[in-house]
Amino acid sequence: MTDLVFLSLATVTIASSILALEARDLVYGAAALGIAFLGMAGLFFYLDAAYIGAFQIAVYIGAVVVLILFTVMLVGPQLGEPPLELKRLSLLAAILVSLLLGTAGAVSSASAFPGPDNCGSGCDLIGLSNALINQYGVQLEFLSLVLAAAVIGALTLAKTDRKTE
Amino acid sequence: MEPITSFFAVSVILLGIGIYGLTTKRNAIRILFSIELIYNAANLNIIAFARLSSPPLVTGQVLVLFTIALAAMEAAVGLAIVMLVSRLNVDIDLRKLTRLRG
Amino acid sequence: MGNPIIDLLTNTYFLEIVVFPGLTSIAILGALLGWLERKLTARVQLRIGPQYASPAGGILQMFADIIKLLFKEVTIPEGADTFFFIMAPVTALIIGAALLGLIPFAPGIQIANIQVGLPVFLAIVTLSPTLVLLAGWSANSKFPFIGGLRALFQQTAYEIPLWLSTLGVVMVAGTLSLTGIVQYQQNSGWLIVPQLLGALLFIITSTAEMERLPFDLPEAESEIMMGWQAEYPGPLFMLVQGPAFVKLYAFSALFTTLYLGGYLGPSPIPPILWFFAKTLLVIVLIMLFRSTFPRVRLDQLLRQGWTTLLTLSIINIIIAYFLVVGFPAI
Amino acid sequence: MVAQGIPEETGYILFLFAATIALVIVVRIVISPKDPRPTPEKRAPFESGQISSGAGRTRFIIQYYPYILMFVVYDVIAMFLFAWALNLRALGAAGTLPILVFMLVALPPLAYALHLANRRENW
Repeated sequence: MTDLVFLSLATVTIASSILALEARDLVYGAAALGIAFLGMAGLFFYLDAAYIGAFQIAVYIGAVVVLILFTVMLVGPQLGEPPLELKRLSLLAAILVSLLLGTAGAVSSASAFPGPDNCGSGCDLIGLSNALINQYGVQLEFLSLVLAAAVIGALTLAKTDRKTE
Repeated sequence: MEPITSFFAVSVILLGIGIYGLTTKRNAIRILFSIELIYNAANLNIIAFARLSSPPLVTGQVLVLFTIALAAMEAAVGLAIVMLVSRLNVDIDLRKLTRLRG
Repeated sequence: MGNPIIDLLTNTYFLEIVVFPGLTSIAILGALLGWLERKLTARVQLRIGPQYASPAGGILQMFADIIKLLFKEVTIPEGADTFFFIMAPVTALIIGAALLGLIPFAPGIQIANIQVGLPVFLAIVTLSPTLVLLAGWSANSKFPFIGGLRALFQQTAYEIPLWLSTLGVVMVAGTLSLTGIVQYQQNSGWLIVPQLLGALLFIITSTAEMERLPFDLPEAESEIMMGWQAEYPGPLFMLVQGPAFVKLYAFSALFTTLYLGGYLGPSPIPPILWFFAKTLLVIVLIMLFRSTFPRVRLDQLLRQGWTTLLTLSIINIIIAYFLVVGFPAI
Repeated sequence: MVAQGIPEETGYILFLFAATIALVIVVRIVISPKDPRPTPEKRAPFESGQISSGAGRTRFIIQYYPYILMFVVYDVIAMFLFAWALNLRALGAAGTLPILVFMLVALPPLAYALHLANRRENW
């Protein structure tokens, strides 16, 4: 029925994403976020999307988490987290609602969505490559424009001004 | 193999955690965490749906590639803004941050 | 079925993970590589090197060192973050072992034969700067923190040239699977011939990834006192040093797989010996860098990574492109 | 051995993970001497023999921060190139056009970044 590998991956992902938001120290939060991303990459491997899993590890953990850690360590002492009155209540509400939604969806539609069958040629990387280049070439160009804009924007924002320091 | 609904359950729970973070946190970096979690929930959902059809669709994987790329961009620009704000201001509490108002 | 313990001990997966490419061989290889490095460096510098720990040129020196380090006292610095301080080296060792699991040592001897072996290898490599940064941050001391930051900058500057240098191999071989790349070379000859520039770039950038001289800025002894490893006490220092040798071995094995034909070789000698011979050759080459080149400066290193190496790796991609599209017979 | 997805031996890998950590902890408890009373001098951070002063996490190399920002973006680009490279033979010259434009658009920001780096000595 429920696979042990899936269960452990899901548990790790959910637990560490809660920890990422709730850990008092932001460095712990960033590390927990990294573990959540790793668990998500494991789920992608489980779903036969191995290339996406590698992409997820390289981009999210290799780059984004490192950047977050660096920024947290840089601005670290100035971080405040004042308590919010409705915090506990909304935590409970959000988790309960999502759990209810998830289980209700799982129960009601278990017959509508059967488990996937073995993937034959559909999981081939050649198909992914063909689709990316031939069908989505135009979208790729737009993505590269966004990437270029992001580099220029981030560099301009992070440019140190000698006069203010 | 796991029934595909289990992946939807994980995805929904992650979405709930992300929305919880967005609504209750005041720290800019934590809000960025929440946004990344919501992106991840969406990615898992897309991959699971793409895997569901037989033969599996590659379109879902291509879409997730684009999503991850955009999320990484968003994190880079967002953290550059956090750096800038922490240099201008003492605090990165978003509710006290009024210096960027035009 | 019989005895479950005997079943477990003769299971192929158990043997692969615990005995051969796995745990035991990693520990022994780490120690032997440490000895080789000390002996080789000493010979280049006209010294003798370790000689007392056994009749055969002090080959047991590192085992003696390991026992010595295990008996030392564990002191954790004031104000250190104990969790990350201990978990970072342990996780780094596991990551090194995971890298070895992807390498095809011989036909059939490979823990994880996956279709995307090369990107997964490169993705796992990107995890290590995070751990080094956390290890340096956790010690609450100045030298480790500077070392951790240096490791972060250095690895971010060298990762992209590393990936682009392997991209040439992927273009020519047309697969991302490491086994597939070796099988391609069976028909076409070693890929170091059409991809000489890529191989050179791979050696340079992987030396920087491994934080070895001339790119050992994160642990420069003469500048920042072993950098991020400065505060580690005896047993933990051993754990910190281990992943360095495992990574050296894994990167040399990857170089052998990508460019030197992996386990391929004339038949009387078994494939696994061919693999070890080629890997040892690469390891010796990288170790000779250590006693040959002076250390570079951080800003020079970052500038070179983002300009020269990036340009060269793009030129390498163009070469590979014309090899594939211009002359499809090759 | 499966060609794709999670290998069957994941259980063994998890076992290896747990066993390594357990081994480290056991060896540390059994072999290393007990620290009866760590003196403050023993636990002081290392500072080349000087008495350490100030907070430990202060010295920060900030001037290379833009390199990390650039890494986040070019990381993504390099990963996209792998999806193109493995199928180059089938895609041929016609299929290369989108990726060529992709790379050409991505390169000018790099030139801008290096221009910034050149204009001041250390960013």
